[in-house]
Amino acid sequence: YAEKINIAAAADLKFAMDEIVAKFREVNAKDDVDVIYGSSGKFYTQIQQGAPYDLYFSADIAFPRELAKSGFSFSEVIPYAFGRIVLWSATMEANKMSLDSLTSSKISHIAIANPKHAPYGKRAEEALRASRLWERVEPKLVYGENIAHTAQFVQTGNAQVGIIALSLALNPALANKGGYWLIPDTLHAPLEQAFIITKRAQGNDLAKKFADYMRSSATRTIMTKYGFVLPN
Amino acid sequence: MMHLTPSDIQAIWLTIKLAGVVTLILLLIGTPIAWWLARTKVWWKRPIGAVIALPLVLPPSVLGFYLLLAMGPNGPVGQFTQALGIGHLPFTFWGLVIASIFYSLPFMVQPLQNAFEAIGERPLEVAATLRASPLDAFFTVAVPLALPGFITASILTFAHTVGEFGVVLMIGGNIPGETRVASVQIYDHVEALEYMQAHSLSAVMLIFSFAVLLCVYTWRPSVKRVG
Amino acid sequence: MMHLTPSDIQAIWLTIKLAGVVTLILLLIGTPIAWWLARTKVWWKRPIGAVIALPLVLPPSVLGFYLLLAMGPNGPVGQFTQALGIGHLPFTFWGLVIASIFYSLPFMVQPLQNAFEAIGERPLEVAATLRASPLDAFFTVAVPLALPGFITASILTFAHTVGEFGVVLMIGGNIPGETRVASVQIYDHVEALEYMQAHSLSAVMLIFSFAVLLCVYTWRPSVKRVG
Amino acid sequence: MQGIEARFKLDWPTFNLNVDLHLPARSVIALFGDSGSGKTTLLRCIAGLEKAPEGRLIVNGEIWQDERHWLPTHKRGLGYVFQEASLFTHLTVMGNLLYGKRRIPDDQKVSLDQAIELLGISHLLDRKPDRLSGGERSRVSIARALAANPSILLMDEPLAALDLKRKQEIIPYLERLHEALKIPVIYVSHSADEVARLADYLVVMEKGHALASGSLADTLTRLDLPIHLGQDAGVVLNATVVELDQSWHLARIAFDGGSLWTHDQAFSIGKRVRVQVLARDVSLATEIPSQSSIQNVLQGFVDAIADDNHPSLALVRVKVGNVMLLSRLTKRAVSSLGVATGQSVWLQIKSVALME
Amino acid sequence: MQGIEARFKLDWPTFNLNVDLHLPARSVIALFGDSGSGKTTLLRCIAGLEKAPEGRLIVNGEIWQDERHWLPTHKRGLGYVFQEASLFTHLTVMGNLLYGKRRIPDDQKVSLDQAIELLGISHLLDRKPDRLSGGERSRVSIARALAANPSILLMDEPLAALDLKRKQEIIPYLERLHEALKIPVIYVSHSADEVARLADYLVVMEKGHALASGSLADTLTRLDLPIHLGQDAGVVLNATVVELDQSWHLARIAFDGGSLWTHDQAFSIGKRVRVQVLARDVSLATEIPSQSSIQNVLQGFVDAIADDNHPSLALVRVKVGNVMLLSRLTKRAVSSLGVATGQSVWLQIKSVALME
Ligand SMILES: Nc1ncnc2c1ncn2[C@@H]1O[C@H](COP(=O)(O)OP(=O)(O)OP(=O)(O)O)[C@@H](O)[C@H]1O
Ligand SMILES: Nc1ncnc2c1ncn2[C@@H]1O[C@H](COP(=O)(O)OP(=O)(O)OP(=O)(O)O)[C@@H](O)[C@H]1O
Ligand SMILES: [Mg+2]
Ligand SMILES: [Mg+2]
Repeated sequence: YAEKINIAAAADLKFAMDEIVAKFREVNAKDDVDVIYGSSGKFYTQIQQGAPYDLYFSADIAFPRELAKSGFSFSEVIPYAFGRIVLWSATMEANKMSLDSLTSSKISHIAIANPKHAPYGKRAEEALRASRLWERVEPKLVYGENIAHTAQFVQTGNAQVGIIALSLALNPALANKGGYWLIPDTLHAPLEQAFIITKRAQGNDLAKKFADYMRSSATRTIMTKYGFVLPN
Repeated sequence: MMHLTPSDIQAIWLTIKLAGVVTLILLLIGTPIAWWLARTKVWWKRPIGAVIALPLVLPPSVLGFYLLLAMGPNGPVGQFTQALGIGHLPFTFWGLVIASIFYSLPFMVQPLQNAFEAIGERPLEVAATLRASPLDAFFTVAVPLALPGFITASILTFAHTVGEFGVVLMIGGNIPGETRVASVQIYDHVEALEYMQAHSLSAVMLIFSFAVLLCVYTWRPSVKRVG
Repeated sequence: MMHLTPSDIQAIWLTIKLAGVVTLILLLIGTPIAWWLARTKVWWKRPIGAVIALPLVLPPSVLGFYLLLAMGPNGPVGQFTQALGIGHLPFTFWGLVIASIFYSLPFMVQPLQNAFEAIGERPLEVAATLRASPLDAFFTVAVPLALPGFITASILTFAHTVGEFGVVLMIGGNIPGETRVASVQIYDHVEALEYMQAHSLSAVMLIFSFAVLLCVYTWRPSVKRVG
Repeated sequence: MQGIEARFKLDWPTFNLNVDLHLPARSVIALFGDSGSGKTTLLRCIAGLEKAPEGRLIVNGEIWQDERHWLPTHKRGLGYVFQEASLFTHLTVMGNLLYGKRRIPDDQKVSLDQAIELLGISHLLDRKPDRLSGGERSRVSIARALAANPSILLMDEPLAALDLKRKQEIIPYLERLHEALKIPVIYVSHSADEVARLADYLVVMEKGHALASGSLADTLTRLDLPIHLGQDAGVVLNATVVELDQSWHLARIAFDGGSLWTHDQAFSIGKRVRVQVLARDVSLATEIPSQSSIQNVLQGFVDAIADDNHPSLALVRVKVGNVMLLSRLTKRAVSSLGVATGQSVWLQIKSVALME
Repeated sequence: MQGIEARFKLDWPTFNLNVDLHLPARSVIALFGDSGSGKTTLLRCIAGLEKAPEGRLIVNGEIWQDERHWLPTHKRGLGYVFQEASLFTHLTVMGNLLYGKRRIPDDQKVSLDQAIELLGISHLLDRKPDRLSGGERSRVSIARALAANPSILLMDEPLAALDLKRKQEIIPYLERLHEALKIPVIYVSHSADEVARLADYLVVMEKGHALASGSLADTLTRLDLPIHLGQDAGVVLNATVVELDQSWHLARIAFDGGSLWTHDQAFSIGKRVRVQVLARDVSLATEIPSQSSIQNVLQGFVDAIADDNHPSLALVRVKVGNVMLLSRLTKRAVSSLGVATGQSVWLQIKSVALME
């Protein structure tokens, strides 16, 4: 009989995961896979409260680790990608910029995700600090709730530039605008992303099957296409 | 432009069901509370009135967070429902219902309380002299006279439940067909930068709501008072 | 447990300022609208009444997104404010104010409209025979008689503005001291799993709000009607 | 035990009610008194709308209120005509009338159709109360109270807003109704005329106290009270029709002291009627009066003479047969005629008001 | 141009108002008519509370309404006593009284203190209206209308809720006020007594039309109308005090046809007064009456005889000097006395009601 799984996935995975799941469905037509995108932190809290998620793809490895430690995980913590951040703009030639351009007086607002709880925001802050620009650009910063929201600030022109996920910048909805500038990953700690099979999915073969599918070459191609750097 | 995916349509139905159920239940719960607040003379009605308005001041997703904690396996409500054999409420439709009730209560109670107060004692006294028991008088006199208040309260409650997603997202977990209501669906579309779909769904919601509101307003009686 | 960081305190002040300003402005805007809706007999008051309630049915952050579009450099409102030399409204306190006004309008208008309707014609007729111009009668008769409605409307508006964060987050940009209100701050604490800080700030908000509400309810006159 | 026993004590900062009344069953009891004397408050206590803590109310043997009992208003089976018409604004006139009627058993005694016709409200049945005139509203509220088939009727100035013609139609109807239903009616009125026509029993209120309480005959001839009835002091007589003069539409009625001519109201001989004789309509003469348009002349003896409400006026109580009549004269006339207690006088009665 | 020209046409589904009235300035104009005849509606049109589309209203030369003009109510400078007291519930009694007074210049003519005292509401000033009795509320609303120093006063049954004693205090006050202010007063009343005491001019309404409109003397002696005044048909005389009898508190007043004794109200010789003589208080005799308590006897000639409101009764109009008086008799008395037009008769007047 057909099985069913709910996948809770970090919002930055949206485009890659949609494609992966479509491919997966081709192979496992009778099975039912639902993906729910959202903030990794929210999923973390909800899983602790018994949310019906079978797989949890976090944007930050810290959350699955914490869950594994407190016994909410059935599998070990499985890293699946490293995230990269880019400088992106809808109105300027971002590919000709660098972080130093952010001090330009033409730029009044710079959007980053909230470093307090969004992993991409945290890396953005680290990169700015490492470039010794933080103090100078901080007054211009506006904080998005998550990376998609940050992109919207930029996309609507309210912020001239933003630091967003590479996966987002490669998205067709945003890609054609002004290009992007990849921020060197030496400027920030690696943004290691990982997933787990939750305790709830203990006996669920489909969950296991999907976890395995993540290692398939088809999946790896898709992930790379969307700007994720794969582990090893 | 108005192309809706099946999951959009599912979300709309779920929204209408949720808002309808919440409005109905709140009519049942809110009416006696409002009636009591309007008519009692005990001093502690004032703190109670204030407590009812309190959920409003917390951000919805924070309220959702606290409700999640309370209704979860380790929370008091959760342990209670578990003991009753209902299981846990978060991530279920009824969990959403309960959370929305909690959050929308002031929108039901406050307009009703005002409407009941505006009726005054006299019509109820008259009803009593015409053999109507208090309950009878309540339904045959107080409710019809407070009709504009009922309509306002229901509109605010319904619309607020339709629009609310902070609580719903937190407690519902965004599960298709179960807790993924239209507001969450639109939010997802926006987050996924699927603007066309967000626009379509928003437009459908707006047009539908406008039609419903227009019907309600057209049918709504105006208040009449004889000096 | 009640330890608040300086940025928490800053957020609380900003919240009070925002909710206060929004409530005040909405009193100024909403009162004439409610008065007009309560007293006019033109048929198109009904569609207008429905339109006012519409913003309610959109999820706040989606509404915020549309406002972000509209108020941005390419949006109609943005181009207008630019032409006026005000610049752009997103990421500013006044942008929040305008968005909240838009979102909270029905909470102001609806209870006021009901309260005005419940007054009836007679007191205004009496005032006119005692030389009071319509404006004079409005302030000296209609407003005092509709006081419970004003209080309900103000409470719902104020509390709703305090609690709302979807819209605020969307167009405010979470800038400390400018647009980072308490609801966003609590939300950030929860998202960052800083539960103790979230609890403290929530508790402060609740206690403060309870105190304010209690004062308002205690001072609130009950409606009196003479048969 | 028949009758109404009503004892209430209310202490409001500005007003104290303190009454202890024993009222006859099946009577029309008039509540008379100045504005603010507590008439409405008393009715509200009886109806159970005001909760007087130390009250006691027994109506025809049924305890409505005492230390231990409290019968809520809707179980008291009363009809109340409020001082202000107080119609339900969400119902039509017909809806208002049916509201009470629907809540009583079907075999009720008051015919709604008849009430509607007699109160002249049949053309108003479909209207909402906000489209009625003041008098129309008060007629509807009388009909509404009657339709609920009360076992006691409380009426607070029910006819104040009506024109004389209307009143003259409604009063006989109320009288007939009272006769048919055999229920007590407590009736607040400022019109001595109405009181005299309708009431058997009179309670005079002053500042929350019952200044006087007694049968109409007793209270109306008490010379210390009529000041409250103002210009309309007078007495009420029970009489029997003994002769009809069809050509002149007159009827002769006999009472315990003589007979009087009055208008014929399609009477039959032997019918019992009530008539009112106002003090202002009675003049005295020491000789038998000569050719005059006044056709009613009786002989009697002066029983008492008292001051009236103006220093120039006196009220003279005259015993005619077994009943007392009142006459209002100027003191100068008392003096010039030499009217004194015990003296024989002729009473010329200008007009006699029929009450049934 | 002095006086009030009022023409209104209203077409409601259930009621049509159609009046065209020319009313004298400075008069008390009584509006009399059945319940639902349109009295309140007419007052509302005059006050500008009802907008009759084809109306025309000119008050003492000032256009308040015509095809082109519409003066809003608050600029009409009127005082309106509503049929229902309609006090502001959010203000105390004093707040209600001051509401209008605050909105007029300081040099107003009506003393609020005096109104408060005469209406007996000084002990109520701090109360909210929901703590007042029905009569108290209506007194406050009279005082409130007066305090706004109106240039025309519209009163809709202002005294209906009051007891006789109160009425007797208030009516003379209203009379004095009217004299002092010299403003027109339009007064709705169901009481013929009040009308006769207060009014100079009478408008009788029926089904939205003015059935009659004319000076009190004219309308009251029109024999086709008195049915509307019911039992209280009568006339009003203007007279002068010519003699005082201090020992008996009596005053003799002379009018255009003789003199009458009445109560002394601290008069001085030469004072002009108005008195009412009711038809029911006038009896006729064909010989000069002998020793009787009736002290007022006049001689006159029968002018007309008409049916009254009962088949047994007749109204006889008698010319005394230059004025007409009415007498109500049974038809049998008319016949037995042989009263006929032109005949000389003696009028015995039992009581004369003073109006100032
Ligand atoms: N708002 C309204 N719409 C339609 N008809 C009305 C309205 N108000 C009153 N009427 C009708 O108009 C007629 C005249 O009413 P109005 O109030 O002028 O009578 P009134 O002479 O003052 O009577 P009353 O002595 O009973 O107060 C009545 O038949 C009444 O039913
Ligand atoms: N709710 C109240 N609280 C306090 N005092 C009141 C209240 N209602 C009435 N009173 C006062 O009680 C007294 C009696 O009022 P009540 O209404 O019984 O008078 P009433 O005899 O019916 O007068 P009226 O003839 O004017 O209607 C009045 O002096 C009034 O001011
Ligand atoms: Mg009363
Ligand atoms: Mg009227």
